[in-house]
This record gives sequence, structure tokens and C-alpha cells, in this order.
Amino acid sequence: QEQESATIGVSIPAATHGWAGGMNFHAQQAVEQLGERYDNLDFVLSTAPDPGQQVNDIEDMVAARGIDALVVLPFESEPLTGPVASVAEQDIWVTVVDRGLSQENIEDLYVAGDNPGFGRVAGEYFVENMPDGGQIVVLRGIPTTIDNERVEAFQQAIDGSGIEIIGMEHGNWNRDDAFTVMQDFLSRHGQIDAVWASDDDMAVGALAAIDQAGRDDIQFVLGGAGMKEMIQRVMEGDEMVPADVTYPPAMIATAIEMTALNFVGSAPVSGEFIIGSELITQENAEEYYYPDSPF
Amino acid sequence: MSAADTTTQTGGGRRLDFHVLGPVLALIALIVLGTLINTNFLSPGNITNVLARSAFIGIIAVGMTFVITAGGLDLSVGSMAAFIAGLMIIVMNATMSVMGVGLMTVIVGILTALVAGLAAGAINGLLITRGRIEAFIVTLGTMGIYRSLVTWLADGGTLSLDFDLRTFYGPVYYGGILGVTWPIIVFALVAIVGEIAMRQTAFGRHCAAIGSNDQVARYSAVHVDRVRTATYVLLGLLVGVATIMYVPRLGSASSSTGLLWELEAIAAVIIGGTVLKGGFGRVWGTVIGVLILSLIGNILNLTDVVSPYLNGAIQGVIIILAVVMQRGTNVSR
Amino acid sequence: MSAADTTTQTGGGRRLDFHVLGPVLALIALIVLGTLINTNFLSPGNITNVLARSAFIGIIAVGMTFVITAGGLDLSVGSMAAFIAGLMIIVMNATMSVMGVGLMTVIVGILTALVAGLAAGAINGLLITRGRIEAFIVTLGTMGIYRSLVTWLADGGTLSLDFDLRTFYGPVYYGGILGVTWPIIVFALVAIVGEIAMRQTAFGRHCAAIGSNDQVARYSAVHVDRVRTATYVLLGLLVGVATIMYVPRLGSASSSTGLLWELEAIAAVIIGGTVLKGGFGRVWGTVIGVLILSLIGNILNLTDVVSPYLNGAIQGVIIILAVVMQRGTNVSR
Amino acid sequence: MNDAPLLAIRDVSRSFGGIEVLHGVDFDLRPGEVHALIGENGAGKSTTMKILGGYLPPSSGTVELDGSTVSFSASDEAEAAGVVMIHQEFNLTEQLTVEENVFLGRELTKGLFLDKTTMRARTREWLERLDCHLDPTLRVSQISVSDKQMVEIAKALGRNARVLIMDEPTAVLTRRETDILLDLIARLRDEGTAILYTSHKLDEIARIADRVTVLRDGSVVMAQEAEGLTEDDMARAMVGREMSDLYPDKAPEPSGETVLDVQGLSVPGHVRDASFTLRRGEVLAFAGLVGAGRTELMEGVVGLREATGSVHVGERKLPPNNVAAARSAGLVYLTEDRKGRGLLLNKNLAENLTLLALNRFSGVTIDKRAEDEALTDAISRYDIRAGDRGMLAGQLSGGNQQKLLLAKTMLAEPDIVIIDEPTRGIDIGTKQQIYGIIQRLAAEGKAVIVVSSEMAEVIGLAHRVVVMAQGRIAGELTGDDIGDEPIVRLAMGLDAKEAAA
Ligand SMILES: Nc1ncnc2c1ncn2[C@@H]1O[C@H](COP(=O)(O)OP(=O)(O)OP(=O)(O)O)[C@@H](O)[C@H]1O
Ligand SMILES: Nc1ncnc2c1ncn2[C@@H]1O[C@H](COP(=O)(O)OP(=O)(O)OP(=O)(O)O)[C@@H](O)[C@H]1O
Ligand SMILES: [Mg+2]
Ligand SMILES: [Mg+2]
Repeated sequence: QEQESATIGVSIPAATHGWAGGMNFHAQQAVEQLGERYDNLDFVLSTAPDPGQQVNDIEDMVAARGIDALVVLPFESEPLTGPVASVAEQDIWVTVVDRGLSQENIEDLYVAGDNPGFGRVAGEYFVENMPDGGQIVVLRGIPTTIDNERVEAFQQAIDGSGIEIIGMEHGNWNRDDAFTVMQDFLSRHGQIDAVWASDDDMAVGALAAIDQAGRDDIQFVLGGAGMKEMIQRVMEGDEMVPADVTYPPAMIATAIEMTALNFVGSAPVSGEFIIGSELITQENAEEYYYPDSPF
Repeated sequence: MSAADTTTQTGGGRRLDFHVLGPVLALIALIVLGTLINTNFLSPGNITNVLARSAFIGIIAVGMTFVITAGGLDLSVGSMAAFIAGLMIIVMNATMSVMGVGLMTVIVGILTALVAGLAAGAINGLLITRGRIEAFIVTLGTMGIYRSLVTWLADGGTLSLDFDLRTFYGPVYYGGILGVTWPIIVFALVAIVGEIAMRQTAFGRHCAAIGSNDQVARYSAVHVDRVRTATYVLLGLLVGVATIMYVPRLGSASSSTGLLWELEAIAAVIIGGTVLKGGFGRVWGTVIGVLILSLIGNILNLTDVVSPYLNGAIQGVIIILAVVMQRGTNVSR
Repeated sequence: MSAADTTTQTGGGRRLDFHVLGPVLALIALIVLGTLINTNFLSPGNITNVLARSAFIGIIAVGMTFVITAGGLDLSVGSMAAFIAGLMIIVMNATMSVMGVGLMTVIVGILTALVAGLAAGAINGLLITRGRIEAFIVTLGTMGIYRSLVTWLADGGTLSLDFDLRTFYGPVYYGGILGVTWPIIVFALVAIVGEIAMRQTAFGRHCAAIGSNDQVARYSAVHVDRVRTATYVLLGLLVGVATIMYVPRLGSASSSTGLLWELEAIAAVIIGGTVLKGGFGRVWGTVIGVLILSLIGNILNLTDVVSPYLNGAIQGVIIILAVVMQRGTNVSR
Repeated sequence: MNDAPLLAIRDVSRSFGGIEVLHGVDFDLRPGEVHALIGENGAGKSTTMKILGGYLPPSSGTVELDGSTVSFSASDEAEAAGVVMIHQEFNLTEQLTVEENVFLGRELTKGLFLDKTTMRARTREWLERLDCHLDPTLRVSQISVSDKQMVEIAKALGRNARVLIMDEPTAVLTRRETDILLDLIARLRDEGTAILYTSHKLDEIARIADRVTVLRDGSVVMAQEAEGLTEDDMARAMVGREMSDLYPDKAPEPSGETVLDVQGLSVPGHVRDASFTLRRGEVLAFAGLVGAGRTELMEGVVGLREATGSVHVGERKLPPNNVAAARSAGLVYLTEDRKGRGLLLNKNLAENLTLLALNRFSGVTIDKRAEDEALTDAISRYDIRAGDRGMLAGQLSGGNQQKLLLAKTMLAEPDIVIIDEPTRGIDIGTKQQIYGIIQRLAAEGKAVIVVSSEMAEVIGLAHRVVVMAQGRIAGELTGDDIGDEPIVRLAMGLDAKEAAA
């Protein structure tokens, strides 16, 4: 069967923190592999440091690269909604990944991460493992809607469980910032029972700060997103890192692949795919361990 | 200082012509490169895109040219734009619930942006001239303040303009006359008026005099503080104007709106041949600087470079080369 | 120019004393505030934390003081630190696979950092002095280049030092003598040597002379280009030193390492009383500037009064106030 | 002539940082007179003038305009009242053009826009009145020091002053330009302008002053009609003692050993194919009209400018474009532009003094005590009048800045020293000392080049005179040939061939 050639544009945020780095890696891998596998497919990949630039990238893909499909992981939902909608109006296939647009029915395919789920699973883990309640500190990400959704869900999940958040600051999904913030939390509070770092990069920073302070009141640090070093520690039964919550950066690869299928297979794949956030514990850690990934 | 010396050394009128050509040559080189890389590069669609998106930074950079020429600096413009955008959205949403979607609501929004820009510029200017605090410190401070305020207004998330309002307001970014969109028209107007103000009015001369030697300017009965403050107010106002174009484009504001615009605007000004330490400014050069920066981004999007991770490196190299070209033609004479 | 004039106007020796006290007063005010807010503020643990985390920016800011005093600027230091950290990690991991975990591997890493810092500084310096390109443009360019390179080296992710190696190397950040950790010791040494170099050596004099009026320096047989280049090389070397302390802390480098360090370093220098346009520099002032910036962050983390969204605003206000305090005492005399 | 004073100060004192530099000075200016204010360096002339011009408020006492007390809160109010001042130090912004500077702060506009055509024409016209044919569109950074002074004067002329205050306007001018200026002043006086004039060239004072006031250490020591006052009287009143002969005996004729040999030196755009030699123990003067290229030639010789040709110091050939190499070969140059190239105005005296010779004061660190001693020594040797040793160089009076610059250059202990306009703005007493120093250097076996626009200086000091015209060496005079006439003829390009032959 002779297939028409097609160009698929992929627009993602730049690798400004660990998770985004992993996502960049998977996007590049997918583009490379699919490009080799299907001769008729061309890919255009661009990474943007802010929403405005992402809109520029998308405009360029449409105006100058003549894309037939767009896979977009919006930097933020609101600002990308209009521009992506106008892409969709031009009969270009649109796949939205991770962050939904603020209007319904623009995209043909939606591959979503579950941000509230991410917070909820983490919160439930705390409730389960701290039956008597306790005092915890929270490291938040970069101030964004995503972070808000996660933290709100987390707060709802621990509501009424006797777990009290005694400190919450932005660690910006960054090891260094998390290290600093955690150091100061440790100076400020004589007793901290556990830490929700909400991201594995931040967990690394927080753990280093706890190590340095030599404090043994902290029972555990829960990160998130499934960084390989952390999964390894879960696998090895590290007491400080008993679990992790997934938020797989590989979802971008899934989305690109599914989009590509539209142009090589006969059956178009559309609809909504939600990649839930799972709890990783020592029992199932092996399934989530990808030693070759950079993240 | 060093700038003055360079001029002294390079000397006479004819060399200056070559110095002038520098950024233009860099721009031409980029256009040729773009055309070679992608046949769509010169398509009306792409040209419109590039020009329209240059408009935000461009309008701001024109104001920045005056500030820098008068020996100042403003690091707060990006955050200021984000803050004004946030404020504008809140005000417009609120107005809409009273007045409905319509011209009045948009006008209220536009006025909000202009007044806020004016006020923000005046605050910077007065702190610098009356407070006698280094411009770098004042605007670093206000940069943090505005960035925080918009994050706080948005509660850490995104402020968005009501959807209907956005559709109504959209043409301010996407519409235009005779195929030329509004941002391009406004940018062109600002640039032309700016160029005239810099070269043909007493204000422009006073800016250069102050940047060159403020003591002499003071002795010559130039109202140094007033002119300096005016440059910041003008810049604030232009940030407001840029925001008026920006809001209909994305319809939202968040903590990442306008990130690093200050750096881009300053870079455009310097690439255009204005002297960072003040005393000499060139608005048309700034316009070319802005276009160079936009084109670099555009060209990178038109080609599949080795790795997207290296975009920044290529950008860096081209920025340096653009300026080397300026110096290069200068020396080769 | 304006700096010269201001100094001229404020005049004689006695006023300078008050000018000198400014940043010190701001620092004391912050310490008092911190103590009031949290009793643990003055605990040895917290003090060690604050000082140790100041060390990176601090060491770099000392070098930046020389660059700015000589009339230059370096925007690339943060990216440079990230790049050097990445390079160091790659080299150390590779060396380890040959030589194993041990002193030699660490020494190889340290040498890598120093050589890379030196080279990066030399590149900046030579482009600026030989290439006659504005420092702002050169270092904006190299900033983009180094940031890209580290992202590329890390494949978008994080470069991590081998775990055993990190444990072995860790004491360089966490260990120390008599309860004073190494970063603090090194920072103190760099500051003291820097202060002496600035005030007591021909090099320091020449930097100030060049920044004050490079023509006069040239006519006084000062090797203007050589001294200017040397300031960038020195800064590069100190970025290398800072990285040597940084890597053992978390054992990793990524595209977000050292983000905005340049802005913090420059801010510290200016808060400390060095003049942005060059001609007058004060290393001990820079140290105080760094401490002020660190303390602001620390105090905000030790209290709950404000929404974390507003941290940046408070930071901004305090930075401006710190400098107002400087001017204030000056005027009130 | 009208006897009612137009502008006056009564019992004015002024302090800087606790040091009083003017003590109860009374002074007045009448319409249609030239009132000369003279005194030693640092006597307070510029300070008095700035108070009259509204640039400085007095610490005590009053300023009166047309008989009523005024307080000019800013100089533009003084200007609005018709009081215009030409500052001793240039008040021009380097990066702006001549025309932009002349009209700075009072640009002519047509509607919203600048009327550049008219401004340029007026600028040109005012410059022409001074017989100066400068292109108004040149940047000030590109014009010579004396042209800058002409621009300053043109700027003041354009303001239709009732009172014109001129602080050493002729310090950087040659005799020809000085003549033009003095004629112009005479004309303005006849039109009724009140003129306050200061200069260290007492012959000018004798020529144009109607009244003379002498300041010494911030107090008026003499105020009288100029009629019948000789230069000697003025000098005596200024210095407070009898003056002996201004020029010392010339050092013995040089031995003949060549220490500096310049061959075929060209500085693009300024100097073509200049060759000359300098012998040990010699004082060689360079004369010429403004713009003859003397400064550029010397800057080319010491490596401050791109130049082609060869420069030998003794047997050693100097590398091009390398000031430091010249300096270590014992060759130094003292610039004519003390403000822009000579001194760091916002640095203190010691830092300025030792900048050129810093290697002599520093091992690993700078020996501050030795530096301090050097300053003490320089202050006494060059009679630098500084209120406070910690003051900034920019706070010194103009003449004292020049002395500091001279001290800085000499501290490097050069074997060959090139001094460009050595006595610019220096009072007569100190001039004598400087001439003595130059002569002593020569007698000690050093070699000195003096570039000077003051004819008397050239004649009084030099063993040999090289005259430049239009970027070329026009001729050379020795021994008894050295004199006014031949120098002027060569400088005007009249005798070029003859002299070359
Ligand atoms: N801004 C200032 N700060 C401190 N001292 C000053 C300042 N301006 C002038 N002085 C001092 O006031 C005194 C008088 O200076 P002034 O410039 O009036 O002298 P002058 O008579 O014009 O000398 P000259 O012939 O050298 O120009 C000097 O001792 C000078 O150092
Ligand atoms: N920096 C400069 N750039 C361009 N032209 C200059 C510069 N400096 C001087 N000139 C020009 O060079 C010529 C010679 O300069 P200058 O007047 O300094 O010569 P001079 O013989 O040393 O005279 P004097 O020392 O008496 O003023 C003049 O025509 C002047 O306008
Ligand atoms: Mg004077
Ligand atoms: Mg000269």
C-alpha cells in the first residue's frame, strides 16, 4: 500500500527541570525511531522555554514546515488554547499531551497525565503510612496550574487524617532550591515526620539536606515522577525512600507514536488516553525501572 | 567611556557609514540563510509571523533605547509586561461582568494597561532619579516585585481572559489593514516616532547628552532628572502598549509571561549599535536588532539542527557574530 | 561619568565613612529581623547553612567585582558554572572507570574545573578586548552557549556523579575544620585575597583606573587590554573554584544548575557598593551583598507570614531598601 | 561707562568639606568693562566665578544682580538673567557633535522638531566670528583641545550675554586665536557687556583689563584700575614677593649623543613623514599653529597612536603601539588633555600620582607609606595647593591639577620626557619653578621635548626648535635663529623650503 508522506510537528517545553528533561529525551527517541521505521514520515521537533515561544514554534511549523499533524505538550493550557485551536481549524491533526487545553474538543487525540491523581496518590500514601497523623513539610514545584492541581489534590487526600502541613515552599522542581528550602525547614522545625517533595529531583535535594543535618525524626521522603535513581532506591528497600508516584515522561512518546499511526495504519486513533499516576513500592518497582533513560 | 574612545579612534565620517552597515549586513546574511534553508521563509505568512511576534519585544526595545542612551537600564520590563497583562485581564473580566463583551470593555482594558505602564515606569524613574539608587538595583527589585505580584494575582496559576472577550479582542493581534496585522503597524509606528524623537527632537538630544556626561548636561540647563524619569515613563508606557498587543494573542498571563524579555530587549538595543554605557542611541538599529533576534529563532525552527538542546548555543554564536560583523566591516575599511 | 560626579559632589572623606556603613547596616537589620522571627536563626546549623550556600555565588561575586570595577560585565557565569560542573562530572566518572574511586580521580576533576574555568574566562576576555565586542553581547552569547552545552551533555536530563565517588568527594562540601565547612573557608580565603588584591596591589589599582577612565589608564602605560582580560580570566577561574565546591553537594549538574547566578552575583556586587559603570570596587562590600541576598531567602523560608508567591516581591523590596539605607545614611549626614 | 555694578558679590565665603577657600570676598562687575580676576593656582578664582555664574551657592554672603540680592538656584536662572560662563574645564559632552553641544539645553525648534539647519548655520557663524572653521557636525571627541575651547567660546557667544564670565579661556589657545578672542572681547565691551576675565598670561590682562582684582589664598589683596598697572606689579601682588627673571639660564649646550631618533614617522590623517633627533641634555621645543599635528606626532612616537616609521631610544628600536615599552625604555609623554587623558578625576591624589610609576611602589602589595611620602614630596616640590591630602584630583583647582600631572610624569623618572603644553593654566610663580625643573632635567643629562603654543616659552627654554605646519615638519631653528618672527613664518608655511634647504 502506497502511503502519502506526512510531516508531524512536535512542540514541547524545553528541558528546564528533570522531568521535562526526561520528556525531551523520550520525544527525541520517539522521533528518531519512528522516522527510521516509517519512510513516509517526517518529524519537526521544537522545544520552547516559555508559552510565547511555544506559540511561535507552532506558528512556524504551520507556516513554513507545512505540518500535517501537531503533537503538543502545552507549556500552559490557557495561552496555548487559542493558537492550537486555530491549528486544528486548518485541518491539521492535533494531539494534546499531558496538559489539557482550556476548551473542549479542539484536539483529535488527548494523551493525558493525571495531575490531581498524582497529588491524590501521594496524599493517600501519607494517610496510610502515618495512621497517627504527624507533621510534614511540602516542597512545591514552579508556580503553575499543574503544581496547584497536584497540591490541592494532595491536601484533599490528607484532609482530616491528622497530618499537618507545617511548611510549604516552592522548590521549583530543582535540586538546589529543594536542598536550600529543606535546610531551612530543618532549622525552623525541630520535629518533622515526613516530607512530600512532589518530585524526584526535589526529593534528591531534600534527602541531601536531611543527611547533612543528621536528623532522624524524618521517617521518609516521598518524591514523584519515577526518576530511575529513586526507583532504584525503592527497589533496594531504602527506608527513607519507601515509595514513588509515577508521572511518566514517556507519555510524550506514546502520544507521538499514536499520532504516527494515523498516517501509517488504516485505523485512526483518536479519543482520550489517561495515563494514571501509580504508586511504586518495593514490590512493583522493577516494572518501572528503566536504567537506560536519562531520567 | 570606551565607546567614546572607539569613536575617537575610528574617527571620521566615512568609517561611520560602515559601522552603520554592520547590523544591516547581519540581517541580510540571516535573510539569505533563511531563504536557502527553507523556501517558505519568504512566504507572506512567515514574514507576517516573524514581524508580528517581534512587535512585543520591539516596542519595548524602542523605549529601552532611550533609557540606555540616557545612561540607564531597565531589567523590570518583562515582569512589568506580565504584571500589566495580569492586571488587564482581571480588570477586563470584571468590566465585562458589568458592561458585557464590547468595545467599552476593551477600551477599559487598554486604558488600564497604559495607566499601569505609565505608573510602573514612573515608579522606576522616580526611585532612580529622586531616590538616587542605581538603576540596576531599582529595576532588579521591581522585576522581582512584578513577577511575584502576577504569580500572586494568578494564585500560582494562569489568569485568563474570558473566552468571548478574547474572541472579540482577538483582531487586535490577528487582524490588520491590507494584510498587515496590527502589531506590525503599531511596531512600525512606534519605531518611526522613536527614530524621529531620538534624532529630531530636543528630548533625544538631551538623552544622549545625559548619557554622555550628566554633569555637563546639568550645567547646560538640561533638566537631567526630568528627562531621565521621562525615559523610564516612556518605556513603561511602551510596555503597556506591547501588552495591549500581547493579551489578545495568548489571552492569558502567568508567572512565565514575558520571561527574559528584558534581556532580549537590551540585547536588541546593543546589537543595534546603541552604547550600553549611554551617550549614543539608534532606534532604527534597535529595530534591526529585534529582527535579527526573531529571525534566529525563526530560522532554527525552519531547520532540523543537530539537537534542539543546542538551539541556545547557535543563538549565542549568531548574536556574537552579528556584532562581530559590525566591528569587522569597521576594521576592514 | 555619573559615578565620578556623584562622588565629587558627596565629596570629602567623612561622608564616605557613612556610605561605607550602608550595606553593613542593612546586614545588621536583616540579622536582627531574622532573630526576631525565628529563634533558630542564630543556631550554628543555620549560620553554617547560610554561609555555605553563599559560598558559590560569593566566590563568583568576588571575581565579578574585579570585572565590574574594570568597567566590564559577565552574564555567562551561571551557565559557565553549570557547564564546568557537567564537564567535571563526565571527566570524573570517566577517570573513575580507569583509576577507581580515590584522590587522583578527585584531583583530575578539580584540575578539569580550574582549566575549564580559566579557558572560559580567557575566551570571554579575549573576545571582549581583542575582538572589541561589548562585554554584554559576548557574555550573553557565551551564556547561551554554555547553557546549551550542558543541556546537550546531559541529554536534557541530569548528569550525576557516581555514587561512591560522591561519597568520597562529599566532604569537600560537607566537611571542614573545627566545625567550619570547606566552602566557608574557601569563600573566606577568596574574599580576603580578593580584598587585598583590590586595595593593596597594582592589579586592583589598574582595574579601578581602567574602569574610571580607560584613556587615562592607557596614557599611564597601564596594559589596559591585558588587565581587562585578566579580570575575566580571574572570574572564570573563580567560577571553576565555586564549581569544585558545588559538585560534591548534590553530585549533579543539569540545565537548571547555576540558573540566574549571574544576576545574583552582579546584584551582590552592586549592593556592596561597587559602581556598575566601573572605577570603584569593594570586595568586602560584595561579601556583605552576598550575605544580604542569602539571608533574605533564608528568612523567608523561616517564616510563614507571606504567601510564598510573594517571596520575590519581598526580596525585591529588601534589595531596594538595602541600597536606600546606603544612600539614606549618606544624605542624612 | 556706567558705574553702577551689574553683578556683585558681597562678603562671600565658601567652604568645601570644612575647609574655607574664600574668605569674605567683595567683587563687582560693571557694564562695559573688562574686569580681570587674577591670582595663583588655587587662590579661588574659579570658585568666585562659579558663585557669580550661579553654579555654586556661597556658604555665606550675598550675590547681587542690578543692585538686588538674588540666589540663583540653578545655572539656568543665572543664564536667563543674562549671566553666561565659560568654564575652565570643558563643559562639552564628548559623544555629541559641535552643533549639539553649542545648543545643548536651548535647542531651536520648528514646531516639534529640531531646526538643525538653522542651528548648524548659527554654530558655523559663531565659530567664524572666532575665525575657526570647524565643521559643526563633527563629534566633540574628534576635535582637538583648542578647537574644544573655541566651541566653548562660540557657545557662550550665542547667548547674548549681559555678563560674560571667562575662566582662563586662552589657556589652550595659540597666540593667533588669543588675538582674535581679545579683539572680540574688546568689541563686546564696547557694546556694553560686562566681562569677567581670568588668565595666567599677564600680558593679556595688561592688554584688555579695565580693572584688576587680585586674589591670594581666598582673599582680595588688591583691587584697582588697570591703568598704570604693569605685569610686574600684578605678579608681585599675586605671589606676594618680588619675581626674578621668569626663564632660568639655558642648560649647557647638549653633548651630542643622540638618545631619541625618530625617522619617517607618519600618523595616518595627522602627520606625514616626520624625522627628528634628540640629544642628551637637550631641550627641544616643538612649535606650530593649532592643528599642526604636534600632539599626534608625539603620541605616535610613544606608541599611543597607530604610526608607521621608526623610533629608536638609544640603540633600541621601540615596538609600535606599545606605550609600556616606551615607558620601560625611559620615554614618557605628558598629555595636553589633563582632564580626559591625564588624571583620574574621581580618584585621590596619591592614586593619581603613582599610577604611571606604580611598579616602583609595589612588590606584591603597594607600599602605601612610600606612596604617601611621594605625595608629600610632590606637594612640596611642585607646590600643589590641596586643601586636604585625601581630596579627589577633580577637586583640585585647574592649575594644581596640571602640577599633579607633571609630578605624576616626573615620578616615573624618565630619561626622555615629552611635555605637551607644560604650563597650561599654571600661575606665573609656579611657571618659573617648572621652567627650572625642565632646565635642571636637561642639565642632569636627561632630554626634554616641550610642545608649546606659548612663543615666549619656546624661545626662553629651547636649545633647538622644530616648527610644524600641516602635519609636516616645516623647519628647524637653532641658537640665535630662534625668535618670534622665524617661528611664525615657518608655522604659517611661508619659509618651508628655505628652512629645509
Ligand atoms: N569641589 C571641590 N571640593 C573641594 N575643594 C575644592 C573644590 N573645588 C575647589 N576646591 C578648592 O578650592 C580652592 C580654590 O579653587 P579654585 O578652583 O577656585 O582655584 P583657582 O584660583 O581657579 O585656581 P587655578 O588657577 O588653578 O584654576 C582650591 O584649593 C581647590 O582645591
Ligand atoms: N581624536 C581626534 N580625532 C580626529 N581628529 C583629531 C583628533 N584630535 C585632533 N584631531 C585633529 O588633528 C589635527 C591636529 O590636532 P591638534 O590640534 O591637537 O594638533 P597640535 O599641533 O598638537 O595642536 P595643539 O597641541 O596646539 O592643539 C587637528 O586638525 C584636529 O582637529
Ligand atoms: Mg581655576
Ligand atoms: Mg596639541
